[in-house]
Amino acid sequence: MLTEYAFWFLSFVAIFSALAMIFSKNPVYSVLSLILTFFAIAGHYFLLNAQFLAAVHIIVYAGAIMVLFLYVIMMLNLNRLEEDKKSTWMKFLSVAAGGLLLFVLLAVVKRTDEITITAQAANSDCGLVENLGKVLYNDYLLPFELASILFLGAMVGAVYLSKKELA
Amino acid sequence: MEKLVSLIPVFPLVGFLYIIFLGKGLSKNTIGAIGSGAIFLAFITSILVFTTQLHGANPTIVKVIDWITTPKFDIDISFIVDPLSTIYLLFITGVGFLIHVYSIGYMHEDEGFNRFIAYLNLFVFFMLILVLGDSYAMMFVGWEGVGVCSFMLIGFWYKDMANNDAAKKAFIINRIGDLGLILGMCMIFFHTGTLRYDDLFISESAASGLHGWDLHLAAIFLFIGAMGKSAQIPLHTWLPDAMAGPTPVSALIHAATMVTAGIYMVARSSAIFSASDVASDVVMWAGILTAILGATIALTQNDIKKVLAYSTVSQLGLMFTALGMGAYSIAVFHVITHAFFKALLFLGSGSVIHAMGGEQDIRRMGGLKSHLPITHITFLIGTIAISGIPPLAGFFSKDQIIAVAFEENMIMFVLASVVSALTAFYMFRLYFLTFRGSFRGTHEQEHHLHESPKVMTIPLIVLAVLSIFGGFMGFPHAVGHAMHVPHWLDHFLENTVEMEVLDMSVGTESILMILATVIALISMYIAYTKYMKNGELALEDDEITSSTHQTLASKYYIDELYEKIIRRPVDAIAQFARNVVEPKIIDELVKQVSLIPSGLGSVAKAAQNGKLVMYVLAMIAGLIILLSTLI
Amino acid sequence: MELLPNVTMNHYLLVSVILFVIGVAGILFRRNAIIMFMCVELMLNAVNITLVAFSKVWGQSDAQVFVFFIMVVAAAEVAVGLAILMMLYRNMHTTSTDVLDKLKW
Amino acid sequence: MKELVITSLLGIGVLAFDILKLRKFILPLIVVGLLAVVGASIVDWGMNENLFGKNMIIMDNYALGFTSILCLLTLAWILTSTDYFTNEISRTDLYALVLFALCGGYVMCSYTNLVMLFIGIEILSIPMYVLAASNKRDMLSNEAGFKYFFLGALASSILLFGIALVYGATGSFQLDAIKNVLATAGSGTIMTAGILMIFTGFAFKVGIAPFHMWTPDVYQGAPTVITGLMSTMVKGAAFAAFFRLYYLGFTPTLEFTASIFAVLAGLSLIVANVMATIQVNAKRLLAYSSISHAGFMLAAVMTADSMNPRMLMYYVLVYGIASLTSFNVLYHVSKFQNGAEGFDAFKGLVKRNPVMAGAMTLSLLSMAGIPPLAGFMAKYFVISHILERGYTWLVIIMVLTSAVAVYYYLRIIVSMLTPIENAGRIVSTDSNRIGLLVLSIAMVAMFFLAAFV
Repeated sequence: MLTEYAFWFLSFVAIFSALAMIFSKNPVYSVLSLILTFFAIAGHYFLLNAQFLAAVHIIVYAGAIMVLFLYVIMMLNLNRLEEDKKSTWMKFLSVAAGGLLLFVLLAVVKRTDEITITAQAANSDCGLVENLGKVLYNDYLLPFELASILFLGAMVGAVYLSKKELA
Repeated sequence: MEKLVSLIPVFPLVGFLYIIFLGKGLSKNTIGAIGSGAIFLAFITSILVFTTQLHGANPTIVKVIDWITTPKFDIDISFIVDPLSTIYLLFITGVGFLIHVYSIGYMHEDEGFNRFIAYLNLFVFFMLILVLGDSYAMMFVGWEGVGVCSFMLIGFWYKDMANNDAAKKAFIINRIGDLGLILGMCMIFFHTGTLRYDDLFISESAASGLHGWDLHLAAIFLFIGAMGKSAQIPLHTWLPDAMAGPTPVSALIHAATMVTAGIYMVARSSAIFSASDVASDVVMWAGILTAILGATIALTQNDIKKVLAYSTVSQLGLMFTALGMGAYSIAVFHVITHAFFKALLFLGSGSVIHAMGGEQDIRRMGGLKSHLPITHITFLIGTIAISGIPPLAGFFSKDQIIAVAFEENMIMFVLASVVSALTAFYMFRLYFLTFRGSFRGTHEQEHHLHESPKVMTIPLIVLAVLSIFGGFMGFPHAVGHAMHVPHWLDHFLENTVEMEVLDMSVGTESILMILATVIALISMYIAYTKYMKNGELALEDDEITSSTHQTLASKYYIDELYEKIIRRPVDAIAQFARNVVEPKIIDELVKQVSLIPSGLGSVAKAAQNGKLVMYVLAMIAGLIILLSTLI
Repeated sequence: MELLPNVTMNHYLLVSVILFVIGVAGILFRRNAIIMFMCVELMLNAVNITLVAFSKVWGQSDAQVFVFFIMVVAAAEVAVGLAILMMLYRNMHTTSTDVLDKLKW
Repeated sequence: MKELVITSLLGIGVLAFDILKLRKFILPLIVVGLLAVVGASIVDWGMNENLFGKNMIIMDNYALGFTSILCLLTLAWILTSTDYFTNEISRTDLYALVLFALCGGYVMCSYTNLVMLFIGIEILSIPMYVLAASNKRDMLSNEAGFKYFFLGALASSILLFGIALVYGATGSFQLDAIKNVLATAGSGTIMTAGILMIFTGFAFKVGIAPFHMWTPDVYQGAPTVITGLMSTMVKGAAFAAFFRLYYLGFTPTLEFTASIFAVLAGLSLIVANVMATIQVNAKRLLAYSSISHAGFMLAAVMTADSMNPRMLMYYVLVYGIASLTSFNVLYHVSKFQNGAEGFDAFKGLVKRNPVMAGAMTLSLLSMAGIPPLAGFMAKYFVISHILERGYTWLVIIMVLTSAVAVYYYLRIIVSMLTPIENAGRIVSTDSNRIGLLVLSIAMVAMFFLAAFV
């Protein structure tokens, strides 16, 4: 019963702070709201028996990625953003697009009854670190290695873009 | 023997490659010898292949290589040997050879000589592919190839912007035609599952899979292709402009061979066309209208090559009229005789232009008879032949078109006779103004007048002989039957194309022949009185207009214009077709059509406004639409 | 398909879709590059929730491993994205995407 | 597998050589390395190597064929534009980025698992974002880089949502497992929604209307040399992945999705060709032309169940060669005229650099699909398969838009033929000249080699 309340609470927090993120005028608040969303999502992971993932999620997102955002905002000194200029019909189009997307996606995903599990009974241990490790270092060894190429590429690229021209 | 056919296109291709890649250090004569030698070898081989078809039609498919194999559909490179293709082979390589030889003399001083001979070889190669291919797909390859060659040769003197424009125009208008051909091919393929003549017409008649409006549409699309290549209304406008190319090009491509590709295609598809009365009527009417338009415009042109160009348009129109009436073999007959005398006339005009130092305006010529004896005689023969005076080649073929018209459709008969009369008139006008009377050019030009070298006159003589005797291959049926002279060509083509059997008594046919001759002679006499008796005055004389006015029945809306044309000969080149039909109607139409994309473009432009949010919106909208198909 | 007492797969998909759409709406509403960028991160996390929920449904670790890879990619994207953003700021002195309309039509 | 290892080591090697001040050896190293990759693919041919037996990637003939094609296109690209990289020291870094991107391309044509697909796409895309923005002081390049990056990230997240839904419906990321589920249980709403969202992500990557709008902007803004790479290697890899997805995995859904593909292919053809006719900038024009080719290739994907993948390879190679050539010539032409990219920049090119003018003419005509150039056969293969499917209307759109395309390609050709006064020669390096000649010959030769496809 407690978990059920936890689900509703975390969902509410996640959605509310996500909304706060997009509506806040101050980008620092936006970042903080997003971090709050991420914490709520981590809570969901915890509820879903993905404890290790929840920890990694907090470390990577809240600890690294969002700090990077915050760092950039501080460095550019963007305390307040200039007002966005938007025409009315553009606003209308945005609302319409968002609303319609929500509508069609909800219409689609409500059909979970179609998912028929034939394989095995739910294995609640799948989120444990040893199971994850086995899968990652056995089946997913190749993508794991390839991630290093991805990072190397991103790193070279980021350095290339950031370094001063030697002109 | 039939296997030799695969060698025929190889000769010009090798010639082309050799001249382009290895021809740099060679002398012009060597290049000329290689170029014309290649065509000559092709000609000899063609004769050998032709002999296999002489005794009874015996269509053979010679497979060279498997080319593309896709499920349900494969194309090989293979050639068809049958009477229709071999007879085309003969005159393409034969006339082509003569024109190559002639070009050696004509282009000798040009710095682009090597390039010119190489292009001519390439052209012959593609033309051979066009007629030899055993399917519409192969024909299309040749079709596009000759188009490209024509484009390169019209713009041969590319330093002059006008030539480039003419080349571009020819290319673009031809693309419109090609579109028709592609659509036609698609329809045929869609309904029959094959593009090979063998399956369509010969061994099993897959063409019968087409019927009703599918058939009509397919035939009309094919005909649109033919319209582009063979310069029929309203796609005819490129041909006169194409005269910007060197004269041998006009002779080879724009009179004797490439422009007759449309006729070839319709004759090849005779089974389709004869099954579709709608398409046949379209062909017939487009043909006769083109014939009249071409002939009337030719009356007023003062550029020697333009007269011949409009005359070509007009003659092609007559051929299509014959096709439309179902007389496929007679159209092919006219193609052949026309190739002889029109090549002769063009080469003769080239010889005149050569002698005049590049002058093309017949008002500044005259009296060339004594200076250019061989050119004069051969040109006269060509003129008589095209005018339809017996017993020269043009008489037989044109008379048979008129005879068919008499049987089939009286309107066509009258119109074709009028075209025939106009032809005789403008051709003799051309002849008199050029060769008779006294010289009207500058002294310097007069001083330089000279007969062309042998390398140019010999082809003229050969073509003149062909123009005289070429007509006997198709001696009129009834009269011929009475005189025991067979209509050789009809027998030859019997099993290849659909036949129109003329059921005509000897008397009717003789009367028609005499009538045609009389019409031609009267026209000739009118031209004579107008341009010889009254001498130079004829050029600007108003009075004679009225008599010409009488001759051309007032049915034609073009008459009024004709008045103006005679009154203002200086502006003669800027004429009806060029002033009204072309810029106002056709160009305007093209312009209007081109507005469609720019109209659509401005809508798309509004979305593509550079704003990121707009692009995101487009993506999300796309996603929403995709997903909404699920609800 | 109950994942928690009285909480089914549907509920998780609902949360995920709402977060995903909030991300899209944020991109459409805001002109600031940094905020728009954060919205993309939010969308990625919406996907992650779905994956983890499905992982529980199917009792497999694969989807959770995939979430790791998504985090890896997100980190790499952030590194490059912020580098591009900094460069943009150096040249244009703003983080508003409204100025980015030199390329059009 | 060797291919991946060689190329990634090559990328690292380039970085190392750069640090060790051995810059002049970088180019030979890359050439040798890439040739080794082609050699390795030939050695591996037919072996269906499946690394560790885990079904992450399988180096089947499909993968090896595309690997060699991508590798050869990249090699040709590097050899024809060496001057771009040697002019400025810092640009040698870009070589490493290209090689890393190439690794992503290999993964994209050999994956058998949706996780690998996603990682492959990202390995390819992230260096491309940087390359698009690589002209750091040029505002347009910045703008292009940002738009490409941002929309790319958005498309990735949509793609991911799709993958998540497909996983939810099938419980596996493996293509064969998904195919089994689809074949036995059919596709429900969630499954189809996932497939459509994956499709959206792909449609973005390859530039299919209405997800194409970044294409002209990014192609125009990115440095021309980079655009050349984007329209050849990147587009080729994206289509390889796209086709593979429907060839190995989603085949049973084609019945349902084919009509969507057809509509979007038709839309792309119309939008791209209409927009191309109103362009004044040659680079942007070529970008629109690439969208119209994407329409053709999408039509090829539509017939993934009946079409021989070699035909798609042929299309990718033929279009890659033509577009590589045209962007390369454009790069040199605009480089010598202060970055001018209008049609006027091409004036008198016949005289100023005949090799470039010839190669450009051939490439444009090949893209227009005029025989005897390879582009004709490429389009022909697609059209013949579409006809078989009964999408006559799509074929009509293809033919009509091709006719329109001739119009705008001819504008460039005519411009090249127009003489101008006192124009200097456009100089090019030896490797560029040889490269363009080889590419030109390939464009004609491949027309006749179509028999072996």
